Amino acid sequence: MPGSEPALNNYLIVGALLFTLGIVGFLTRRNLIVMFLCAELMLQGVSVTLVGFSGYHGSWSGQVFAIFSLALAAAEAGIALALFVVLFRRGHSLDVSIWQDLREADQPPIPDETTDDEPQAEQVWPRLAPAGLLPARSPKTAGEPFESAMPAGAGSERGLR
Amino acid sequence: MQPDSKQIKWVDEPKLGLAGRLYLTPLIDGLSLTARHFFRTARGEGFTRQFPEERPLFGNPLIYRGVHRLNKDEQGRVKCVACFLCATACPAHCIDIIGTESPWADREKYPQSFVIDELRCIFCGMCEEACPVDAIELTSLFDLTGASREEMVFDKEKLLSVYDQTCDLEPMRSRGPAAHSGPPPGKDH
Amino acid sequence: MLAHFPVLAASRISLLADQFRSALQQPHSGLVLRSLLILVAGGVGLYLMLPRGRHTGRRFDRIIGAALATLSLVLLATVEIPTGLAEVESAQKTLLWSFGSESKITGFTFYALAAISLVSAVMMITSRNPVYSALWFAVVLLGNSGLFLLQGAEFLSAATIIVYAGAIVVTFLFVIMLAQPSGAAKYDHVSREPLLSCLTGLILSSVLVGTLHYSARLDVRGGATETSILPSAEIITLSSTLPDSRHRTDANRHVAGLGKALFLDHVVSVEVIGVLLLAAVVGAMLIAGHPVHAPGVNETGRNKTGRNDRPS
Amino acid sequence: MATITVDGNDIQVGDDERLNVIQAADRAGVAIPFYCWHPGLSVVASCRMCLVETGMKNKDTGEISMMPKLVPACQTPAKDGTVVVTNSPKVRANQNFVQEGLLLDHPVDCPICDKAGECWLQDYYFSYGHQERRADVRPFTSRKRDLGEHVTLFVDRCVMCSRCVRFTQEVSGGSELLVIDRGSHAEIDVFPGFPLDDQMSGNVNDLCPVGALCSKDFLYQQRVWFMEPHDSVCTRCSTGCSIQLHVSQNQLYRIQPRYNPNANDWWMCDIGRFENESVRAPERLSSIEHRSADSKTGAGFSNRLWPEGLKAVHGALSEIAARTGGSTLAVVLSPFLTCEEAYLLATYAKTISADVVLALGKVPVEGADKTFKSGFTIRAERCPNRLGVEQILRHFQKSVIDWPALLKKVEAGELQGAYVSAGYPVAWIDEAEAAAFERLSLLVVHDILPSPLARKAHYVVPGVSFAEKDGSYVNHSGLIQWGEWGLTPVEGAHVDGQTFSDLLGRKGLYQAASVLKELAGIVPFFARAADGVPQAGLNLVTGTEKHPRTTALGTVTHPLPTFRSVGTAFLETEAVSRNGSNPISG
Amino acid sequence: MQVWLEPLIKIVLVVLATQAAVAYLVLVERKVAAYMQDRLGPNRVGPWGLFQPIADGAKFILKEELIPAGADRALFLIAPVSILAAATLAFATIPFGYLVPWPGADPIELTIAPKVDIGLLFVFAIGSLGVYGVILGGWASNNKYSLLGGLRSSAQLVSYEIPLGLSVIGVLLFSGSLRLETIITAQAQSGWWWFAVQPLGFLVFMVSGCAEASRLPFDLPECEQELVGGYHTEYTAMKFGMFAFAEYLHLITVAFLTVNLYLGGWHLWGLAPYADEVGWFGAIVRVLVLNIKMLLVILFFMWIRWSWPRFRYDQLMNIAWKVMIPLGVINLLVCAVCQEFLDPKNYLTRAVLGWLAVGGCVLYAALFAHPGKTRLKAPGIT
Repeated sequence: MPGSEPALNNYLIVGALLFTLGIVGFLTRRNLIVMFLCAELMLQGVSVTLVGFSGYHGSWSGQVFAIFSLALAAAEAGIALALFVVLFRRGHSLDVSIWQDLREADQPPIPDETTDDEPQAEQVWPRLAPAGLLPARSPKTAGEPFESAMPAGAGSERGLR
Repeated sequence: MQPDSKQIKWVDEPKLGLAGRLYLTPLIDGLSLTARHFFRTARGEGFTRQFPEERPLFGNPLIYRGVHRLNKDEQGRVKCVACFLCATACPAHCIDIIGTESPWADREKYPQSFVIDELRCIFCGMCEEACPVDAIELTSLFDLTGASREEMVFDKEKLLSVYDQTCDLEPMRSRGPAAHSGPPPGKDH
Repeated sequence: MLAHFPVLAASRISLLADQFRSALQQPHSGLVLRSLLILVAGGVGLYLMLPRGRHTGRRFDRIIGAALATLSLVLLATVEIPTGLAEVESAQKTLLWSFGSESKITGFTFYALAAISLVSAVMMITSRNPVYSALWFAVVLLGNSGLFLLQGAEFLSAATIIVYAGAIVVTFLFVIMLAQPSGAAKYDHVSREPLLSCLTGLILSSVLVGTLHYSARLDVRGGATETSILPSAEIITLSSTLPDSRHRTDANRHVAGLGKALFLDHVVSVEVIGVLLLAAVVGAMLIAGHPVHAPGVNETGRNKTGRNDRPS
Repeated sequence: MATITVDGNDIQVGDDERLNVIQAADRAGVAIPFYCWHPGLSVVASCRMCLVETGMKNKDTGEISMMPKLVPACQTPAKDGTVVVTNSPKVRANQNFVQEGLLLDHPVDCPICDKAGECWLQDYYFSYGHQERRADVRPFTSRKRDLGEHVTLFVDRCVMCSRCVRFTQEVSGGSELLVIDRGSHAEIDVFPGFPLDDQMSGNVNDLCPVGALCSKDFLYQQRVWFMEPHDSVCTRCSTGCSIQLHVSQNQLYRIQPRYNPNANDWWMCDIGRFENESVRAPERLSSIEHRSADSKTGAGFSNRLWPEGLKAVHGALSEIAARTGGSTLAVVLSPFLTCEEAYLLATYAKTISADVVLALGKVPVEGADKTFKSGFTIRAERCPNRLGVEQILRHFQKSVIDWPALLKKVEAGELQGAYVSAGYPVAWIDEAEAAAFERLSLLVVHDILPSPLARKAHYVVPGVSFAEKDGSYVNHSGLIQWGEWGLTPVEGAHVDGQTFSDLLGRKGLYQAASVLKELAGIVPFFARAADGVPQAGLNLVTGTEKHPRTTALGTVTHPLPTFRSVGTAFLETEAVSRNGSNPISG
Repeated sequence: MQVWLEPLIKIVLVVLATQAAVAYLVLVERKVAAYMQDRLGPNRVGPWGLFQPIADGAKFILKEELIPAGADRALFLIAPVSILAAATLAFATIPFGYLVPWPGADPIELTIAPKVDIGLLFVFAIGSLGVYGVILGGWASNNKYSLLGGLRSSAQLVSYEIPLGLSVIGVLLFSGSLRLETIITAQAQSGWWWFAVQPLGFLVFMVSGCAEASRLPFDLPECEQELVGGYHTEYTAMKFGMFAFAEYLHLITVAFLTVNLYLGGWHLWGLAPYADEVGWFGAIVRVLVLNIKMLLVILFFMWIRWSWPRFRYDQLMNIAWKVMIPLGVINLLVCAVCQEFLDPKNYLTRAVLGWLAVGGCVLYAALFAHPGKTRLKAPGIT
């Protein structure tokens, strides 16, 4: 029966918004992997749209195309990850900006915004319990009974005489 | 070391037979072994001893090296003369002594504090060997546990109380006098 | 002169507001304006939420941005945007919300799933930590697979989770965790041209949403009466006359039906995509399987002053 | 040259040298055991341990005529042609009997004897004694006797070598100790009412070869084999005795003199030996403190925040110099600083501004010089390094501004800020003097103990005592000596040299030896010390000094690792503790 | 009966039953382990240690909750919850019986969500979400060992999903459905359990299932000797308890799947009444048969655990990619050929073909595969 499911338009709008968010993320983020995730987000938006159409028309084709996009995404992910790994090995960073030397020869580089390092929070590391305890020492304690027993002057002898 | 070094002796991998290559026989061997043990224990032929109820038996408790004790002399005073020889002999540096003038007329020096870190101790018995007055001995108490590190650091009182606990069961190795026995107190030359 | 300025400004503002209000009342421009306003709120919120430099002092931005984005999402579902057609009035009142004869549970489920997808997508592109980005993307996938399920695409929903969430995102997490074990790096704290990007997104979404909504007037299943000048509407109208197979007789043979569609109607595409996957596997191994011999970088890739004197 | 034959080996001895047989044998690398002989005391030949066979070699015929009886090696001069035999059965038998006779009377209470581990009876017992005790008589009584403030006599353990008696007669001159009774009843004692309490009494403890005389200060404190020795210099007067710090588990247990013919011979005074509470005093300053002008309570910089604290100090000093001119800032170099530290501090002062006033810290004087019979002197000037600091001051600003002059400047209001380094082990300034500094707008005090001045300071920088730092001191005669650290600084305090080096902005750890090299290159007075300071020091004024002779066994060094080499080492470094570094306690 | 009441009762039943089962399976595991190692196992709390699980549970709850200083708090807390949730959710489509008569209504199916067309796929999908708990727990702990454990275990789980999926395709071909009830019914109707018909698939499924449940020959995620405990090194108290629970739930899931897919489910010749027969006696017998089979499979996993040593990580991966996947493909090939060319009722020929495939693989392994091929070679030996 028509109208028992949310109308097609809703799916299309969700798909469109996902696609747009993917584009925005792709344009703004600099991390290679996040950029790629944003591209996948765009694919997801498309998939939502396709499935919406499929449901609307009751034909399998939309789902079939969504499955194709899924397979495509998998292939893409494999290649992209391999590329990222190689790029990371060379550049020690996932930042796209370090690959600006791939631009055309006559183009100026785009200066990228940088930021300061995050201030490191002062960490208070816990102290482990000591392995063993040493008794408290006072170098003078040992002499005390002796001295108190000693009368004024010398020649006094403790004990047996 | 390089792989072609003369010092390396290369041993060829043992050649596996058909069954070995399949890994099947070892796998079945493993399964049958555990099954055998399972049923043996299930028949009640296990080796486990129920510890707190069944105490383990020592051949000779006098040569067992368990918790330390500080022996007392006939008058109930600590026998130790704070000579530090046990601390010197200790390979684990777990003994810490503070010596001082003794309050008794027939003794020069005695331990004001005598501390053994039982956690650090390796129970080698060297302290017992080193002691010239047989003051420190290792008992057959083996189930030494504690809830904190501090608790496992035994001070003089605790070590003496170990003696009180074990003196009936395990007599002192020697009942002789302390390191040197002078003439009875009160007599001059 | 200066003393009059506030009065002037106030009067000018009230005049503008009046004009705006009246514009909203208009059937056509009101529709466009309302959807545009909602999207602008979302765009500004997104702009504020995007990472821009250090944390300090930006907490407020993020909160306001999140509030704006949420507001826009709520508005998407609540603000009534009349389509102007009596017969679709009941089916489509707001951009995202349609209560008609359908069951409320389905509607709520759809809205919840769509909200999960959209919120997670926003969080994904605004998270500083790439690990969080990947996780939010996994949540997007869960929401989407829920949407698929709602549309009866059971196999696709399970496949999305298995392939996307279970494998692709996990391998991405893998790479992130190995490359940046501590989470966010410096370059994750700055975004590139956030304003322009948001503007781009705004324009794109306005066009898409506006067009869709406009064409939705014609979305009366089985009874499109008006002709439209918009091609998309035509397409929709045309395709809506296609034979409707949504009432499947064999509801339990969903996978079988999909399989038939895949391997009978689209068999060439399936083969092509299979070859593509194989090529991708081989390519990935070729690309990543080789040690890098960049100048100054040894095999482990750690030491820039690595030993170069080794005979190669 | 005289030729002497020891156990078949000929050695040459200069004509003007007057050696006894023990010394001559030592040059030949032969150790002759002895108890009563001491190179710094007269010879009595009472212990009979050193009996050897001697004879004369006829120069022309080469014929040797041996004396029929054994003679004490300590009392027999070594002449040209003397032949000494130290390992004949006869000699061995004598050593055996002497050892047995001594041990017969000895309680053998080694486990509780403080001398155990450095006791000659023990050592000789292993080398020369019977391996069994043939008589089981135990005639001892375990008596002990107070001889004075620092000395206890364990009567039974005495072997009657009379070294202590001779010491009080010949070196310290007080003649407090005497031998009472006769024969086998002889004992050491003091006359009733006249205890052994002069300021050199501690030396008899070192002199005693057995455990009879024990220091009350050290009694039962620690076993000697646990302690590791560190060569240092006494800072309690300008004599600058060479000493050893005996340290175990980062605790200073005792101080003993070490032989230095240029400074203290074998001796040291009781002040330097016993009065070192300041080294581990609980009230030691332990954090950089900044005290605001009004409250004077101040917030401390914890150990972790040292760099910040030093930055603040440096900022305050530079600010004063920039605001009111360099000449209003005074930097006071304490005579307790080592030469290296004084040099670094002066250099630092001059980097703030070339006009900074450098002054010599207060030189504490107590009474007059006290000279003992042997010539050993306790100086009235109770600081180790006035001469060295003065030389550095002269180099940096030509004239020496001493403490009274500085006080005058302060009172006259010529100064706005001052950096006062101190490090005095005792109270050194009274309220009245300290009050003068109240007018300064910045006062930095670098000290080890709280003092009236430190209470008035705006910044307090904790320093370390002499036992905790490396460095050289120049004594009253111009002898520069090297002291090494034996203890780690108290928690929160930094080595002074490190502090100054940090203030100077130098990177890395402060290495006193390399700073001394640098100093020797810059200040001509120290030029001779460029290659380091030998154990007996260098006299920078006269340019001549004695160095302990190189024996046949090699240069006499310490710590002496084994007993075999110990025998010869006694000759030169009598009072040196003979414990090797104990691998266990280390 | 209310629409929501029936699933609710089933959910409560299944959740309680699985929790109790986990608790007592731990006891059984400890007992089995002890017996195999000539010990006695827990015997202090209650008779034969029967209250040990309760004591363990109390201990889990009462222990101190620790969160490491450098940990990512949110993810650290989410990880155990997510893995437990995923493990529990997987029971939604797993049947634990067949039909129970209900007076005045249709008979009740003993599955929380019956008639789900993609039942098996759902289990796999939810199971694959369990990886998140592992990888997040490892990463959020901010501990090298945890991270390594998390990474290698997630790699393992992802890798073994492929042979797991491949192996069941044969079953799907023979049964013609993804619904677990249908698969059991297909076995019951044919009288053949699929393990006898496609032994290769059964082998691959058992091995991969063992790896998916992180049981011992494949317990690389938490190998104590190498990684201090893997991804849950930093977890204490109930959070650790959740991980442990989830692990056992995975084991139960795998055991259920094994029984349902290959061992005939509730079917037992002669004993369990024929499908679709609705009666109380039959229902109870079917539940008993199914669960006893499941218990036997779990006991077998326990037996394996204490009998065989753990694989090295490279061996683990090699087994997944170089052994299990090809075997799964061969199995699929045999099944597809059978399905296409053989009479649908001719299961004997299928079984013969399946065992022939096993024999062929064994022969190939024995003759041509060289296990020690990757060892270090002495120089000069080629």
